[in-house]
Amino acid sequence: MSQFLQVVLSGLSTGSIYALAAVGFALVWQAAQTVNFAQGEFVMLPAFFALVAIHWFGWPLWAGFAFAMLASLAILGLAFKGLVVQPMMPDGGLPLVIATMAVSILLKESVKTFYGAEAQPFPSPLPDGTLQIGGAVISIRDLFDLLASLAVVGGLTLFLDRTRTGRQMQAAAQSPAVAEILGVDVARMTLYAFLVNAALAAFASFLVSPTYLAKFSNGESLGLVAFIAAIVGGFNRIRGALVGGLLVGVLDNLVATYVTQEYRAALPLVLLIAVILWRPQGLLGDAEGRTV
Amino acid sequence: MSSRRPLALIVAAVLLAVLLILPVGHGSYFIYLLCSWLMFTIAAMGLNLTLGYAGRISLAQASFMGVGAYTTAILTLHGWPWLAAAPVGVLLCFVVGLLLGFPALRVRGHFLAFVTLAFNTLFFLVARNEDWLTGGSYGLSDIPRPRIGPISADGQLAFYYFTLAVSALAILALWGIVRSPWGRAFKALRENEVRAESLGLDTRRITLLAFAIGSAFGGLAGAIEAPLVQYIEPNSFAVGESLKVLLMVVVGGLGDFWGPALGAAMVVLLPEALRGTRYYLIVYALFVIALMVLKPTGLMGIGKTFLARLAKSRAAAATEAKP
Amino acid sequence: MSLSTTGAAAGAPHLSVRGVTKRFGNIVAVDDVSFDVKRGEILGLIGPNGSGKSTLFNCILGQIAPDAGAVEVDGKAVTGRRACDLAKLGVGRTFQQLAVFPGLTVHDNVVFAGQEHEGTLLGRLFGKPDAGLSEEADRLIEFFRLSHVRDRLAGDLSYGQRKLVDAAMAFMSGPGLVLLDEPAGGVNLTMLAELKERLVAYNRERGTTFVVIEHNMDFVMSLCGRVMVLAEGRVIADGPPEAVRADKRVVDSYLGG
Amino acid sequence: MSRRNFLTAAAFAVAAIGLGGAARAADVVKLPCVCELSGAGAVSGTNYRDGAHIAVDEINAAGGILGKKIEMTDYDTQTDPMTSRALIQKVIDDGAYVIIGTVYSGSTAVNMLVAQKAGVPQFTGAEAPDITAKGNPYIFRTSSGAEKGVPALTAYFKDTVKAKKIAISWVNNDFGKGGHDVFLSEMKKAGIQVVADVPSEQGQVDFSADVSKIKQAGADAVFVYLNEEESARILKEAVKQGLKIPMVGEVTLTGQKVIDLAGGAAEGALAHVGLATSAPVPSIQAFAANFKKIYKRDTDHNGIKGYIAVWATKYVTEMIGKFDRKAFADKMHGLTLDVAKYPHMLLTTSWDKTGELSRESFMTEVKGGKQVITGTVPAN
Repeated sequence: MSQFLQVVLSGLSTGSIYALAAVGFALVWQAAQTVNFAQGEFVMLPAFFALVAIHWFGWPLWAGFAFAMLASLAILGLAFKGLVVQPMMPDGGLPLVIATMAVSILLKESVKTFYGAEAQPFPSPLPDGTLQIGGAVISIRDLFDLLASLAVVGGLTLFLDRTRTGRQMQAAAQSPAVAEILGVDVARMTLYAFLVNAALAAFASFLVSPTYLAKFSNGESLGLVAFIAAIVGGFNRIRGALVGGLLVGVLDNLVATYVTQEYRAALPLVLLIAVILWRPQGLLGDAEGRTV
Repeated sequence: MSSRRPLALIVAAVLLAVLLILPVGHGSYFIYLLCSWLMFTIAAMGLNLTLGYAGRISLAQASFMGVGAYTTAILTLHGWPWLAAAPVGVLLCFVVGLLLGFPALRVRGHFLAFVTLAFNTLFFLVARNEDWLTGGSYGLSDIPRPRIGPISADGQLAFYYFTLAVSALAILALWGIVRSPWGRAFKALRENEVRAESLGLDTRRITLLAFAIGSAFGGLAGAIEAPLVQYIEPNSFAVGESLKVLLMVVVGGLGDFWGPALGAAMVVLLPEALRGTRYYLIVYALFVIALMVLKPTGLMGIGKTFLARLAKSRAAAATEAKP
Repeated sequence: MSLSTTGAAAGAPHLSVRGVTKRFGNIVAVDDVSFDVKRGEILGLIGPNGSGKSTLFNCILGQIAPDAGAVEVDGKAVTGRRACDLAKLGVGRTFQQLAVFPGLTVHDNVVFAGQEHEGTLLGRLFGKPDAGLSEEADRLIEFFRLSHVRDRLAGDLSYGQRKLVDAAMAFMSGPGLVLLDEPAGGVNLTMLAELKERLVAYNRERGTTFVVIEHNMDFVMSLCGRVMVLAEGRVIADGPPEAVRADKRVVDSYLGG
Repeated sequence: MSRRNFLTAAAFAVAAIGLGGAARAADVVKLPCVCELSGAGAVSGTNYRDGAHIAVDEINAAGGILGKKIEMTDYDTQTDPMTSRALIQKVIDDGAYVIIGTVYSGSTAVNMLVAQKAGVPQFTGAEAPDITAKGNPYIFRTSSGAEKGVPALTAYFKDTVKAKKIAISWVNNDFGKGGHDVFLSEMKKAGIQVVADVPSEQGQVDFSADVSKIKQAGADAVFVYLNEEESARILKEAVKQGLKIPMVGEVTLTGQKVIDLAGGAAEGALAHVGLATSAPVPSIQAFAANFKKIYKRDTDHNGIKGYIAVWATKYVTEMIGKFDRKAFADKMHGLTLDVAKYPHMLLTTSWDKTGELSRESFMTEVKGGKQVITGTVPAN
């Protein structure tokens, strides 16, 4: 029983990281109707912005995080949208998908070439301690990851539902033409979606890197899991992405513990195929309404 | 317009002649690169049929190369001749491709992309975990090269000509398919499925066929890869390789018959051209982004625009010269 | 200039619709609609926007499955059959939204429209590239006066030209029954006259039966021998154009609806 | 297709042919370095290359080999066996004297066939058992294979830990599988029961299931055969879940990189290390310090492997007195390079008939955030 609790708790904390990446992925999907194949790298990169600030510029920890957040907003939000997505928006489709794949190669190779190929330890402002919960152990960091993700997703949902800007963003994502007529600045709302995605990616990066270390190739598996989480949960709902992320994290651990280690990576994929074929709107998604 | 056909034939013959002479005097590395270019061209042309012509995305082409390669490797290691083993692999890919086509009847676009991507990853896991069949992560080595009658394709040059012959036949077959009514049906499916169905096209059947045929070409590429590298292991058929083949198709020019050959040439040869710079992957990625942003029709699109401009300026020059 | 139907074989109606009903959620798009179309007849189908005309077409043509009712072509039950099977029974159609293949040439568009009707799948793979239809397609292209754009991509043509291509495709397999969904929409006057003339000629020469959805009243009234009016999913009038034009309910449904 | 398409394709094809040519240099000896500079093996490959370049610079500064300067060009296999094979082919075409690389076993297993066929000696960094088991007379290791390294631990498990039940955590790729298979057969011979056999994915981030399985199985010790960052992750997870049994690895587990990454969690980890940068040998420590001075970072044992590969090439060539690949390979078999006479070998090193290497190795433990040598295992 304590083993069960242990792997479920650990799975929840890992899943919360997936969820953050998945939420951003869903936002970009909504705003630009594109699959961002570089989403994993978006989570990998901000940690290196912080490392550059801390180790190269010699800045303190908080300044490093602030710098990484700003750099992410500028590069993963502004530049990505302005230089890659925006020019291709009218046609979009496959060339855009290919372009995001190239972005993923670009980010990976740049980090490797200009910072290093090896995994890097990453500082955390959080203490190292652990908590005992009914025979299972959870580290304070894991618990914080989980709570922080819940808070972010909750806050984002409130923002989208309760604020004027949030509602405008939803309208712009659902039906750009109608929103335009109603006086919504669709271009601006799309930009907001990309900025929120960049901020979420940076946040996820800060959470994940102390435990999983910073490495140029970290995005490869993370990106795929984020897609799976978003689709399984239902990418037209933010809490769908959250549930999808947690579900994948927990199921992965349960399968590894009780069924098979060799095929642990297979279960999320089978789940993905099943959801796409029988419930393409996702477990929590609506069939018709494309709300964020 | 039938006047085009003899010219096309002449160009094809010249191209073939160039490919026949090309390796002479070059080292075996260059010949090896040519072989892998031909192999990727076949795989990419197959994907182009599914994606470029029929408009159904597949991110699983590497797994079909894997099915073809493993089948060929296992059978030839058991003493089968390549000529018997490769068709089995290709046929198997045809059948598996047919099955993978079923999701395409239900979902489109990004969803289909993810189903096929998931399939590719599942294939990788099976290839790695089922040691008894695939050799697991050690892979299969010492795969024999084909021998047809008394002629052995063991040497680098001999194997090149073997690959060239197989590729030429495969491309000819694909050419036949594309210009037959099937080719028209694939394009009709891509452009407007509902309309195609209302004109009597059984869109389900043609969708499945688009997958099956595209996959079979992937299988053939795999059947060449096994004796080319003489060693196969799961990582050669992972999702990343599928994305590489997709890149070839789109960079070359989606839905253009010769685009994949060009795209494959770029992906295989560019590292050569940029060798020596530490930044070649960065340069490569930037190039692809720029190409997609500025010219989504790919290299063939650039070539066509260029030729069209040339023709126009020539025509303009001709009219100017007249009076 | 009203047209009478050409004398065709008696017996079963060419198209028979019995009690077809289709609901979307709480909305009844098509409500218990029944009618027959005689061979060689030109039936106009009119009604305000949202009255269920296109849904009715889609139910007849197997694009969507009706919740209730039956459709017969030449006395054969075809309810719920797939569109491609109907095409093989000699039912052609055009679409409200433009439905040509923009990436194919006009010639290829028209050849494709005929190629799936004869022979087997494998036969088509190993047969001639044009499936032996090139000349017939050219005749039809000529008939619709499109010869000058034969080798252009359909996507590069003007709207009116594409409408003609669309129509040519519907006739390529020599269908006995053609359902036209707003053929006149967005077509300029010259082109419209041409289209009508072609349809009439087709009807006269081959006895082809037409069902035409159209908003352009002049077009409908001058083309069709019989007009049926749909409002809120129901048939509210059915008869010769003059009678329908005078029907009070029709006037109400357009003005009041 | 239209003729325009044909012409376009033809034009590009002709342009591509232009890339084919290559120039030849004159009075140098070519030691190409074919390594994993990108992809999964980038860390190992980069260290291997950089170590090799230190040796090249030293040798060239001292007059080269038999008076010829070494020319070392780097080739990136992208950790792809097929590419590695092509590149080995290329360097042979370009007149390689001896090939330095590759490091990954999967790649080496393929490309060594090409070098063998052409009769070009090759120094690999690979540690999988089957590399030297195939009777290839041109392949030479630069560190002991897993079939030598893992058995060195058997005595430790049997005599020091007195383990009855043991667990293994290994990375499910060709590297991990090599160690795993040798380990299972060793434990069988030693009569120790393997109670948990836990494979993990390369790049796996969550080791909670792995550790909880090991914990549940009640093992007396666990053998960890993972790459650096996965090693660090499992060490952290073990501390978190309170797994209090010896964690024992081969080569990587006590490396400086793992200590940096795992922090305090690495304390007490044990490993058998064939070539450690912290070995109590002055020449090795001097090399490690020199490496850090040049490249501003620490190297793992792969840096040493690349370094001795190049030096061995010089020593052996000068022994035979000519640039003769066949004679070189023949001389290597059964050769011992004594460090007293050949100081740049760093440790006395011997190669047997199969190209397998043997030399002194060490038992290490992480104490106070440093890798400490706790014992020496003689050459076997």
